[in-house]
Amino acid sequence: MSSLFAIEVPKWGLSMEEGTLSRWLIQEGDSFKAHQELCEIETSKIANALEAPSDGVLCRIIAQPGVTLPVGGLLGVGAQGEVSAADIEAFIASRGGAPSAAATPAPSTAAAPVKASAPEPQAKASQAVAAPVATPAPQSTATQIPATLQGQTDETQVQATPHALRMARELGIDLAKVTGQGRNGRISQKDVEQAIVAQGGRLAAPQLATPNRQPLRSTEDDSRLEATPLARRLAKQWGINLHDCRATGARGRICQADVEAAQRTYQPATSTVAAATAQPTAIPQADFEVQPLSGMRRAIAQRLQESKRNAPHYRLSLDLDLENLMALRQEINASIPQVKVSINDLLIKACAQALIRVPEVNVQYDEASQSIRRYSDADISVAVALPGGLITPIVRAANQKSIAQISTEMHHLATKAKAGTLKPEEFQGGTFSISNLGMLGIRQFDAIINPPQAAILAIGSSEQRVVALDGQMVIRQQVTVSLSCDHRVIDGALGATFLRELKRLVQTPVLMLV
Amino acid sequence: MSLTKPELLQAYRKMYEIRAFEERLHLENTGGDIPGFIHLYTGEEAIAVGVCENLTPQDYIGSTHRGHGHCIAKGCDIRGMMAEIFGKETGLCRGKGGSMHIADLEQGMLGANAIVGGAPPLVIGASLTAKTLGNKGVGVSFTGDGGSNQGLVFEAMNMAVVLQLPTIFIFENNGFGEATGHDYAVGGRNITRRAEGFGMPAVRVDGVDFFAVYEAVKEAVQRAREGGGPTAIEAMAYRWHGHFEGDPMLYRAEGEVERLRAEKDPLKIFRSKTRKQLSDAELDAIETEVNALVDEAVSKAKADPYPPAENVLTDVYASY
Amino acid sequence: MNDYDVLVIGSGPGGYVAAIRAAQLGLKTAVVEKQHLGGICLNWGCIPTKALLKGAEIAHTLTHLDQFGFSVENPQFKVERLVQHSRDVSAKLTGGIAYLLNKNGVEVIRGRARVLDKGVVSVLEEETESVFKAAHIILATGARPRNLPGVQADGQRIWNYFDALVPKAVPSSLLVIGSGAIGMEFTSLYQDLGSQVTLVELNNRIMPVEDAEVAALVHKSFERRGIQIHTQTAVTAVDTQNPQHLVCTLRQANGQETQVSVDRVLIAAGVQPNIEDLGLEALGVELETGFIKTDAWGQTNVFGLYAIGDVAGAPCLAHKASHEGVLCVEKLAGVDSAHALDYDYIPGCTYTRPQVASLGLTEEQALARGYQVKVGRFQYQANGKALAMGDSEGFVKTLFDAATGALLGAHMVGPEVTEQIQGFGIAHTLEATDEFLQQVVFAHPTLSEAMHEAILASSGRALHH
Amino acid sequence: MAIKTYREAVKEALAQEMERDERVVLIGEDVRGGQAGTASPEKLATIEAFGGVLGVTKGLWTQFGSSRVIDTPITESAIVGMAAGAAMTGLRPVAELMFMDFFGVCYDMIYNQAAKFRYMFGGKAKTPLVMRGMIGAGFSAAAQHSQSPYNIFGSTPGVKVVVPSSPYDVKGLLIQSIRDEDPVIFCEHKALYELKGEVPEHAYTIPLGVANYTREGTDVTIIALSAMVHKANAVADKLLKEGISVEVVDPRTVSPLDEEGILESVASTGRVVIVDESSARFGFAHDVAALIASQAFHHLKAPIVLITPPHTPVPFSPPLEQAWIPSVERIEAAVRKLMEA
Repeated sequence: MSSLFAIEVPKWGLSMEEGTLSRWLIQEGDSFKAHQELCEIETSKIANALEAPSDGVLCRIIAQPGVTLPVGGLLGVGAQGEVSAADIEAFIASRGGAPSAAATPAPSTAAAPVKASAPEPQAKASQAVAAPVATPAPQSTATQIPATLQGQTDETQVQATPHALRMARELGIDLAKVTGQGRNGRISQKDVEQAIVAQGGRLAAPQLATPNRQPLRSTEDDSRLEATPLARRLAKQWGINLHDCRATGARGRICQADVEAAQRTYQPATSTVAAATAQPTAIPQADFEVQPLSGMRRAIAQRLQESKRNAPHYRLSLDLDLENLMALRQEINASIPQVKVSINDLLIKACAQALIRVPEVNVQYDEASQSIRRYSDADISVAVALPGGLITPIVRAANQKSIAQISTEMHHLATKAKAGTLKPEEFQGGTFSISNLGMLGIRQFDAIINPPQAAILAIGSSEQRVVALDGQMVIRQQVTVSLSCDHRVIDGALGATFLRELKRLVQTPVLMLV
Repeated sequence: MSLTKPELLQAYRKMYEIRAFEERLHLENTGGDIPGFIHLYTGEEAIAVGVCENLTPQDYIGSTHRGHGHCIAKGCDIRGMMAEIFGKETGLCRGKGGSMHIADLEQGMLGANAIVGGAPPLVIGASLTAKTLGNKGVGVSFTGDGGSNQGLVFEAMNMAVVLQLPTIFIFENNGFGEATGHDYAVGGRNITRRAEGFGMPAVRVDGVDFFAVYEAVKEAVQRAREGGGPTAIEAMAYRWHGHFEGDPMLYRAEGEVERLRAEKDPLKIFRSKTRKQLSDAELDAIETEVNALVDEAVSKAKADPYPPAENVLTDVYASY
Repeated sequence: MNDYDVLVIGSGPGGYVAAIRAAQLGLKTAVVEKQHLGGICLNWGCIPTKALLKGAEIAHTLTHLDQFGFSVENPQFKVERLVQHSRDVSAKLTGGIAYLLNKNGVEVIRGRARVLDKGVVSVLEEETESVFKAAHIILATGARPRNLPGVQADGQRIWNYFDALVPKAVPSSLLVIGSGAIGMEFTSLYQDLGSQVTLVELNNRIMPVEDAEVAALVHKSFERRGIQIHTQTAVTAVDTQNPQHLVCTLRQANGQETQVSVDRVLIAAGVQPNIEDLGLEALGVELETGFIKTDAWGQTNVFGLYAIGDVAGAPCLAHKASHEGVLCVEKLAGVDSAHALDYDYIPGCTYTRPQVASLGLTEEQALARGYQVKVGRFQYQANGKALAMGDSEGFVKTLFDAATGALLGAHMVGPEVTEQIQGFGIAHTLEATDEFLQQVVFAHPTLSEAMHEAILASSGRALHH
Repeated sequence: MAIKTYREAVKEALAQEMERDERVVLIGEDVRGGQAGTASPEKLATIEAFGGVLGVTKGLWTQFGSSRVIDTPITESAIVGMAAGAAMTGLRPVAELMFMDFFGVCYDMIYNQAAKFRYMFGGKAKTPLVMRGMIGAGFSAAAQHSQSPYNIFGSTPGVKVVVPSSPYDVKGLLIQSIRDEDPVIFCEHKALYELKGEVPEHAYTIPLGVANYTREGTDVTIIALSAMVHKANAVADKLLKEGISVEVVDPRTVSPLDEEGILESVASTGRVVIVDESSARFGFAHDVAALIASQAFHHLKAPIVLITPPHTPVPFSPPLEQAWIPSVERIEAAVRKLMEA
């Protein structure tokens, strides 16, 4: 009785998704015993030998050293008893694989071969491997710190480089658990990275600073290089820095041909055009006009729907007395020509200061890793209405900026928003949002949280109201604000604490200066 | 004569060790096994030994590029020296110094010094240590007539006088600085008077006469140990070999070296002055022992391993 | 809430262009104009003068008809007809601006604007005052003719250029003060129309901003036409006692005074910015030598307030104003590609006979900045087309940096040079070097061949020299 | 913590180490001063005429006496040579060269002797020697009293080179240098002596070869030593207000050099300015630039900018000298340019 069986990439540990074949330990045609080591496979964490599942003969090698395959990917074919070449080919075909000759070594930068329609890989953990700690396994790109390293560093007790300390602080690592290999045993960033990997953790890609094997691309300013206008334009279109072009034009000028040559270097023949076969859209009804959603509309729809659905919103409202803030504003505007501060600018500042005082609100919620990112600076997103939608440019680190800086920045951001010239970094991110509909006469409203942020403040119109003060009816300038919070990360009392702090700052604005 | 018989035998032994060591190197050098270049002390043995027989291991000497004799006189191990000169790991400096940098701080040898005039500033440092710690130690610097012209040496002499340091400046005047004669290069042609000018006692002695050297140094050492400050001694001597091994000595008179070997041999002079105390047989026996020791040192040095290449990185700093 | 994102005060070539650009960028924009859309340029400046100059050119042609075989007996000239033509052109163009503004969605607010506060403008039309809020306010109020100490324009006999544009009759004699572009053009114009013109310039030469060789040629040409030129001379007084003629006192640099009697005087001694009654003092707007001080992008020291064109300083040229308008708007709207203006390379055109056009540095300036200058010259006398036209006075002069081949400056005087200077402008903007320009094929027969020859001459390669 | 000047911190380090270890001696011209003066013998017996040319060691003679505070003739070779010899034989001398420029007259004793003993003698020698001296321009001291030749020392194997920038650092590094078993060249910048800062009372050490980040930032790394650190800090503080986050790395010691400390910062910012008062050619800046280019090239977002004096001697006249010294403006401009690149 003869039979064929697959030799495939095993799953060593929960997070393993693919493995790279380092080398075969036996030749095609060699026979082997059960548990004999057949080949060596490397993952991002470990290198290990694959043991034979049973006795047999290695009748076909499919994968050559250097090839990266998903877990379950076919490395070779083993046989028991007599088998024919045709049987082997049929077996390979049944696995959905290409004929054996197709699997050739690929450069390590190439994407892993497609997993084809292989049967569900079985977990053949032939050897115990330290499983990563964090479960369930999140996306493969996130950094995971093994439990053995987790903790807080007593910075007076370890010798480490400033960047190692920073990394430890950010990732929650106790450096006492890391062995330093620097001068006098000092711990470097590299030591920390190595410790994480060695103890079964994972590093997000950018921290493993691997040298770029692509031809190096320049980033410096090429605006002063001599180039023909056409060359310059082509370079801009193709994203080529003129420093990367060989200048063959007259007087050393870069010409069209030089940019084309550079383009060929960086963009080899493979076209990047995706062969998307779009389905024709449904026939529109006669009595209404179909307006395809603009990119902005689509983004708003998607993100806010997701927010409303996923984030359990609750709202807290409060009236703020603006008398002192108005007086401050008037004083600033009257005395400095370069500045024109609005109440909104002052509220941005107040929110920023309140966020620094109540840092638990200055957070983003990372659903994927089930974690909260707490930020040290308050990056305030401010909703700006546009004809086709709205956008939220960000006043970065508003806590560190003066009121004048915030005002000027907001002024420009709003104009740029309307002109459509905001750069992505100017509207993506943020730790907290403000939406102000006061100028449209809205007294009070609730806003939807701008994910992954966890709170948004809705500001109504500033108006004179009759209020009771010390038993007297007085007229005061007031505004009603409403804070929407994501209950997953901000509890009611916390939201209220934030609002109380905001109120204190707004009503005693001098506090913003300290 | 203030020396006991054992002391005399010891002095002869040391002088002959130097002689045998240097003459053997003269031969071995032609064999090509010795890296770099060497400078031989033959003919000046009475100075090194005459000085060092006055010293204890806690006294320090600083030497010159022509330092083998000083090392041996101060007590360095001949085998370690030979291995060092052959560039072997077993050398006194593990093969990192060579002929011109042999040092043995345990024996109070601050090192041969390949910078002409380099030793005196260091030796006054050793003297300062002795003075500061109050251990009655002295420092002795060896300098040639060539080195006597270096500003470094003047600075060291001045400093020793100013700080009243226990230092003895030995000037081995062998008539040549490299290939240039003393009469050309030493302005005033008198190192002794120069030293006097710095304000210290200075004396010129016959450098081929062990006893002349010994007595002068004895007085200087005593003065130094008692806090009397530095002394300079100019020992007139003769260099039998060239400046370096391979020097064709075109500057020498015809037959000069032969005459020196006949008339100015410190060992012969020592023998003749000790006829009453020492027998030829006793001295010959010492020579036989020493020859065997040098033979052993050479064959061992040749057989010893070279330092491994990774040693290039060690011993730069105590910690880095 | 703001009424506008951008509010422009003044609709001259700076203001209306800024407004159109702002609207194109999606900003809600308005422009305030107290008088005529188009400002001085269209109404009282560049364009109407060009209409008059056409008349002068015809006058000149008529005196030279014989050369082409024609003769006309006793041609008649009605100055009021020529003035009418000039006004018609003006009206047509201002109508075009209204159309453009409307098409781009720019609101036009009629009235006199005043900045009340940061971001707040009041507009007074007759008795009605309206208040508008705007995020960005751009001042484009332009400039007006400057009077001289002791010489005030009266609109009758002592003119400024408004008056010179609508003469009731051609004066028999005219004294022009100042040899900038305006003074030069009216000098040439009135001399051709039959006036005896005297030109007075304080500087040691006429056309002080132009290259010295160009100015010298024009000087000689003017004198040949019978124009009296006094340089290093000031007009210290104009005596209007005599109803028949004006007695002008000219003082030379050495203090010597002479009297000249003329029919009319034209003051063309520069302009002064329109900064009054705009509310600038109250806001603390900073000025610099009388003009509004701005950064490279037109931003003043006051929040949200910008200034462009003549009101923001020299050179007082329409095309400079337009360019600044675009820059200012693009910058405030965050357009990435906005590039600050290189004030050295604004072309200047003077519509005298012969015409003068220039770009970039004069030879003097180039040398002063330490360039090693390669100079190329070519005379129109050697240009076939110019000879055929019977108009061959003048030359083209090019200045290249010997080290890099970059075009430093181009100076042209002669037939239709104002139409040709753009060639050099394009070359400069595209950073063409002398080698590239030598390779350009210039069509034959054209006046522009002289440009090519001057380029070649700068490398010692002129073919027809 | 007490506020002290850089000068006081140096003196405190010397005093505490001399107190702790009687083998520590000061050697130099005018470390006390006044010997054989013409004042009355009674006066001369009690005064310290100078206490170091800039008064750093004033008071130490009174405290420790002539056997520990040793006035010498003007004789740099003998000062350093004697100190080296003494170090090799059991003392822990601190030699004072006054101005580091004078290394030119005693370089043999540093370069051929002290630096090499240990190596030449196969590891058997220890030379616990500190050579102190002033570096730096800015005082119209002209070409022979203003140089910062730490780059030359740094290229010499066998010596350690320390270039402290603050009162805190200078004390900790000097104590470490005195306790160190190797020869240390200790460069004190003239412009820093009056600088005040917190300095603990107790004797503490700062290990050699550990950079200090005087500012932490994310956009640009400025690597600077000694007085230049303060210029870099000023630029960092100014630009922070504009949102440019500058990291200032003070290596504190040129040899050993904290390569990790430098490279990690470079890796995190990708933009580097090196400010160096030593030399326009073959200087500290060039060495560090080479280190970065060879070890961290793939992290660089823009070319490394070196800010050094011109390749000239230090001039005398104040405007010339100011033009010579790397300025805050040049550093700021360089950072801004990098941020635009």
